[in-house]
Amino acid sequence: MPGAGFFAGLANATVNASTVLILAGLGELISERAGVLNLGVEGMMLVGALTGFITTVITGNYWLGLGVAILAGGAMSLIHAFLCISLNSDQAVSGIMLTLLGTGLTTFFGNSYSGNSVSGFPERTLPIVGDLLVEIPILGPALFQSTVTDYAALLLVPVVWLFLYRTNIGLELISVGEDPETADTMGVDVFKMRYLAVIIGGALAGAAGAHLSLAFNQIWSASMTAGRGWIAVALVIFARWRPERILLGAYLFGLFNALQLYSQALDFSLGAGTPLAGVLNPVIDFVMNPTIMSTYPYLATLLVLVITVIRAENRELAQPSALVQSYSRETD
Amino acid sequence: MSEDAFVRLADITKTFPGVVANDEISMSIRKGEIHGLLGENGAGKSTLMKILYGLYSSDGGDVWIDGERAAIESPQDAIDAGIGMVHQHFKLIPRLSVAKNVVLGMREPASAFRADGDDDGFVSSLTTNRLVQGLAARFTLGLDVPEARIQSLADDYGFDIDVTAPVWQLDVGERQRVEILKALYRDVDLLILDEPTAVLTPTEAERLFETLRKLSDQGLSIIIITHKLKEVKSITDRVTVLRDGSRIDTVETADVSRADLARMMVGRDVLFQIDKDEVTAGEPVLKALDLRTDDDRGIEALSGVDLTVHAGEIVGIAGVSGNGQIELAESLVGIRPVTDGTIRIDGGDLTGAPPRAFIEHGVSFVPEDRHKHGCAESLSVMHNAILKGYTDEAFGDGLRLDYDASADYAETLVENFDVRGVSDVAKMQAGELSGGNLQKLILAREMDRDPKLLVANQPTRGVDVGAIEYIREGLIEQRDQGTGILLLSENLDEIFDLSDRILVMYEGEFVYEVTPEAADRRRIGLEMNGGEAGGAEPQVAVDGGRSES
Amino acid sequence: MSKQILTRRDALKAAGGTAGILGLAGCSGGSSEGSSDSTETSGSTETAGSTATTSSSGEEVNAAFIYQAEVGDVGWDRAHEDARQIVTEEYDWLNTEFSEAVAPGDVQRVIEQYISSGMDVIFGTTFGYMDPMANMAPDYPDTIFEHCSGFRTEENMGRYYGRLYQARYLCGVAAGLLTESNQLGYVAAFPIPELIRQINAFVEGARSVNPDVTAEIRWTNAWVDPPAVTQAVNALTSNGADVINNHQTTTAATQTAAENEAWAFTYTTSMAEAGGDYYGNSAVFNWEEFYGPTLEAIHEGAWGSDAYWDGLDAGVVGLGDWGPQIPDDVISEVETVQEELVSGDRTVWQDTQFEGESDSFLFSEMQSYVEGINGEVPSS
Amino acid sequence: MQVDVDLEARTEVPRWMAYGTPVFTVLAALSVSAVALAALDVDPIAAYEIMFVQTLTTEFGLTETIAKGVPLIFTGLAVYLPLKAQLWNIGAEGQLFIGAVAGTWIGLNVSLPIFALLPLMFVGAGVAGALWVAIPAWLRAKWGINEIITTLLFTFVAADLKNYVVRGPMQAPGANFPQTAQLPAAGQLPVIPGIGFPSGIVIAVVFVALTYLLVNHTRLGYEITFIGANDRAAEQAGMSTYRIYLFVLMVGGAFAGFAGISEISGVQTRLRAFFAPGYGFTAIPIALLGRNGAFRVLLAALFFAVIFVGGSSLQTLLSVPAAIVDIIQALIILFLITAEFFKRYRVSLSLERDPGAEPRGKRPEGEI
Repeated sequence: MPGAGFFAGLANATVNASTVLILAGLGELISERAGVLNLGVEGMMLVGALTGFITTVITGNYWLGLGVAILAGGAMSLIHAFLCISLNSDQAVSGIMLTLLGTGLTTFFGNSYSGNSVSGFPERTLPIVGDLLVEIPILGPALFQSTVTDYAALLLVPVVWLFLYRTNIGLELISVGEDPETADTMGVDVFKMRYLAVIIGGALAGAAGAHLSLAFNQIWSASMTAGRGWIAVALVIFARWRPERILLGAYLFGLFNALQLYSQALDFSLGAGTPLAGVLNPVIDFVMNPTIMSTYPYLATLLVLVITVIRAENRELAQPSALVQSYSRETD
Repeated sequence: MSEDAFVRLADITKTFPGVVANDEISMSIRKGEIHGLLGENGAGKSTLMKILYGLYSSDGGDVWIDGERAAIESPQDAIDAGIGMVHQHFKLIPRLSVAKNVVLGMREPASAFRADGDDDGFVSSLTTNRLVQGLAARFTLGLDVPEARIQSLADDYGFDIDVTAPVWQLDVGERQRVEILKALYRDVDLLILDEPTAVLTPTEAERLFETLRKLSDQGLSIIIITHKLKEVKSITDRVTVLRDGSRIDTVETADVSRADLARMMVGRDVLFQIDKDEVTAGEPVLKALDLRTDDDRGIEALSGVDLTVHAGEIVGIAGVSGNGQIELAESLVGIRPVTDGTIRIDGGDLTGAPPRAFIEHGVSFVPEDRHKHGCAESLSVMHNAILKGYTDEAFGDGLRLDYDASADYAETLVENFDVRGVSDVAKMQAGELSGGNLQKLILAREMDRDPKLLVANQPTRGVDVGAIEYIREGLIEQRDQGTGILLLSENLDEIFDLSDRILVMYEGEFVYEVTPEAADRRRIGLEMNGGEAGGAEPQVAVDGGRSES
Repeated sequence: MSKQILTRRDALKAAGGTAGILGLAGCSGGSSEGSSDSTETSGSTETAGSTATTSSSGEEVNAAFIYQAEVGDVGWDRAHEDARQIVTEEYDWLNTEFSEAVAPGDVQRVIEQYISSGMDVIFGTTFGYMDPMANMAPDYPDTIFEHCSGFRTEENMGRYYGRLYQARYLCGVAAGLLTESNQLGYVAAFPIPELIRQINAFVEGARSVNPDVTAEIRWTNAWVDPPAVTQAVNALTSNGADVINNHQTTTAATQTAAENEAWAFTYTTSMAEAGGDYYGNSAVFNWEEFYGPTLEAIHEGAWGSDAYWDGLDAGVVGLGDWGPQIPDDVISEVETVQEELVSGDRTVWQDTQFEGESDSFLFSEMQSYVEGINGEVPSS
Repeated sequence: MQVDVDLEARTEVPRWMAYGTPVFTVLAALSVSAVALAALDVDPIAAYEIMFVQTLTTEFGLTETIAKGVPLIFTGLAVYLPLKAQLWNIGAEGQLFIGAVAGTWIGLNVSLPIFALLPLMFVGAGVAGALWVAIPAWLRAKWGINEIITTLLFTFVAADLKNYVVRGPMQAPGANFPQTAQLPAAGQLPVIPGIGFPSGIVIAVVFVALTYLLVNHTRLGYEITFIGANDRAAEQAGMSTYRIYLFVLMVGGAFAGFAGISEISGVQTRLRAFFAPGYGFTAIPIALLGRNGAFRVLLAALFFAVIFVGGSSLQTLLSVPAAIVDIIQALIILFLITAEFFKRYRVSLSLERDPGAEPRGKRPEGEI
């Protein structure tokens, strides 16, 4: 039966798997809070991952790599912003096509880098108190023996919360996602705010990509995001557009993801003498089959979403009212 | 123009495709005056004010403020110039608190960074640094000081509002007060109100007027857009009348009579008198007993209501908005589940039945918000015309829906009910119709079915004069044909003009019943506010609403 | 890697077409692991002698290569692409084209286009192309089809594969010698026979030199998902594994293993760079050892439909370069075992439940672990 | 002095513009792509000649375009119909998987002549696709749970389930390869005799026509349209959003199921574990470009098919890397969606002080 080591490993894997989702999810959340759906997260993550990687290969400086990744993700999202905000193009089509574009660009330009590795962000403990914190059983190493990007993702959750709910820019950003016309009459620059939100979203997607290629994996591999950008989009809905719930969702998803790999060593089948072993063992085999288990992160996310929505009181207030609505003064 | 003009509009021109909305309009506003902007819907009042507020830019003409030419290209410019506007459709964000709605766009920094911080020395020199101030304006948000100030403003003008409550919890009157607070908070010198009483009860309207008088006494200039002559007479100092995009005249209110104003506004003598025959009420078409239901927040909104409507009578429900009228109307047409009680329509028990059953039993409904509930703006006039009747055999057999027949039917409705501005019923979107014509279309659709019961909630709200006349006549005509009509209106004149019986609703119950002949307006005003005196002057003059237009 | 290629290419030149003929003899060599029964499956015909004359001797040969994925710098398609480049440079009578990212559902169109643009031979390198190629072959008798990793053949369609498990076995030998915890870890993609065969061979190799070794497998359910691979490696090393082998076309496993101070082995192409000091070796394909002779046979007009499944002896599989820290005695032990395998003194499956099984069984039916692997092949 | 962009909404779209703008924007996309092609030493003119002219003028190109178009038409409809009711079926790909699994199972396990077996396979695939989306549909209809997230998550689950059954219960006997046995001849869609087009196109066109009739000529279609335009008003008129949401999503699921089985039955002849054509995702732009009618969905699907087939030819005939083809495809669509904007607005650049970027157009409320 699993011991402390198993749970420590599981905790570590959960935290590790969640960082990329937190970063990309928070970015998507900011963009959607301003009313712009961005389905190009996957493509922006790939662009961030590759540009960060190439920069680090060339300069040897992973900080520079991260910076370039953030800029690249932001630049990519600028296309989305221009199409959706300035030209009122369809947000869903633009996003999906940017994912295709990002995949194509990174596959092409990343080709000659896919065997390389870099020495990226090392795992560190926090200064002064770090050594003590790592001693905490099970969770210590998971939370306090991490890369800078892991810490940054965690830190970003309260930062984004404060930004949205405790700053003027955040207030204006939310207002353009709720009712751009009203925001406009209050002197808020709707276009500027939406551009800002979309670019922050893209920049965070770029950072999420760089986390993969510079901290988590420290390699480049085509399509290395493997669908995580889509999970980030789903997480925002799961989180009902609240940053603190992004953390929850990312951990939940990460946990079930890790469970799939970590539980493969465990044998739950019943001994030959146990009653009903003949009936239960095929069921257990099915339930514990790795392919079946890889559906659990999705099912768990779904289940929690359903439960919270059904139990929530103000279902309608969750989604930004003007999500996916383009704005121009003429529609007054 | 007068020399003490505070704001001067000079030769403002604005055209929309096919329409000259403002044709070289000039007017001036004095400091501390209440200035009425009077005109029918479509006369160009809102357009002119939207230009002044920076929402539209003019094709020609200038705005002068305090003797200087002002370039107002956005609402922010207007705000900076000291202009505030309370829009007819409130510009509030329901999810945010009152305070956040008020300070939105003001960039109030956290209190530590406020310029009026009283500790001096190093800390103060740091916090008053320009860069720090700039950052603080963006990356902090201080609500303590603003909340206190909003609260004290609210107290000054007798607004009972919790500044930390989210706006979605407030009723219409409260929301309007938030809108006024938004302007006051910005220390405006000129406040524009676009049809501010459209959503208010007489008592609330009077409270609003008191507030406005107080504000003008303090030197604030106020423009009220309205088409109600009574209001103009009772509150304004001067009035500018617009018609068809042109300014007809600007006069001292005291110098003119209502009849003069009406003539200036409409361009002809207005006679609005409803010929209402006595009709003996028939069998009851609606019998509701001990009706209870909740509002959207799950709070009880109807607390045991008994109501009977007979064939051929109009029952008017008066009341301040938010006292359960919407819930009553919605439960009587089957779209809001009742928690208790029974509903019988034309003898059949329809308690708990789906909306379709109500429709099939001859219930028609004109919802309060025609855009949200009454139509699909993005669909054609035809689509909207057959909304209630699309299952009828006349529109095809079996699964098939005959759009040719539907179009013919829509044409007939448009013609018979004088819906204007429709070129092709199958192509023109309902949303492109003006408010009055859209309402006429909805009423046409509901009345053309010869319903047993018609529930009409605020049928003439936000509708221009001509249409109001038409709609009211239509309701009477329908009554004469034997339809039982339940009329919910916050316009007391309308209630008096049309109803055979009047019920006053307060906090989810009927508190008073009377016939219009026997009614005392003062008493009704009191009952609408829970029967307490509350300083309710009978703001409706004895000669009544006839002259409203 | 480069050193080995040079030697192979020298050998290629020296042997001329002979190597190809030998290669085509395939299964009859002493290297064959299974008993020499027919590898025929699913009613495929194997007429080793029949020849489809396409280009008579001396004419140019046009060959098209079709890959399922985009050619990256590592992995399955890269190995084929490297070989294509080698043979293209090698023979001045040879022109080659390639298409990447071709899904099985699209391959028929691509092949038709190649044929109409004058291609004499089509190499399809993924299992999913088998049916479309076998279905098309009779319709295009003048074109030669060669399909990698499947089991169907036609008059003008051959199939080919390499016994990569032999190289995995060699990696296992090294792993058995290197491990201190006696625990091996293996990150795998999907539980199909090809992967199970390689896992078994790897563990068998380790146990041949270190009977105490046990191994754990992690299935990631993806061919390419570097973060999942990293997680799997972490899971394995946290359970005590100090040698990791991997079956996903990414360098994530070698790189994460190195971070966790575990020896790393991998496959298809050499990944020494990512592994650093903890890199062991890679079981690699040297497809030019097949493409070269096959194309020469076509050039000579001597090609015949065949089922090619050769291994270490033909050089079509082998090891890459050793990592910098592997002790010399480990290397020399592995080389000894390699010689034994080539000479037939040792077979991979001796003393296992698979000893004496036919090639057909080894190729398509192996569905259980050898001793020493924890758990069972995921049932489905 | 500054450059100002002045926008003016058009009251009427000139005829040449309605058709000319998409063409113009596609040309703009191709010009941008031409730079990339030229950088790869590929003659752009030759490339586009191959990509479009050859694809559209040769029998081979047309046949392949139609073959590729069939599943795209079906998935396009699978997204289009729910979109009519303002629901987003992001998970057509998952419904396609499940439809493929069910249809293939029937094809392998039921012994019937072709005229009975093929319809049965399609029905089975459709029912399976419909049932697969039933849970997200119910969650949306009953609880208002966002269908974008649920259908997307269900797609990931469907992919794993498909991989599982293809390696397990449905794996071809004899060999342990992750694929089913080959469908019997009776379970394979034939080609149309004479012209050689895949017969799936006939079924697809029939369903396009049926969808057109449903949406444009039935009461149900009216309800769908009205609910899509204003669900609250529709409910007040007695329409059941519950029923309609279930209906459109489940019919959409059935269409996606058809896409799955048409691809297996018509092209692949057996289901493989790694079957993931992506048609369900491509369907989203297809449905959006074709949202004004089922026949436009058909055209949009065929347009995408041309891009795919033509793009693939670029690779085979000119050795353009696959990734570049992806990039060209993405650029074409990105440029195309800007066309709407230029149709709706007249843009003029001015170099003087702008009188205010004043958007004119829709008349303000209250104007006649």
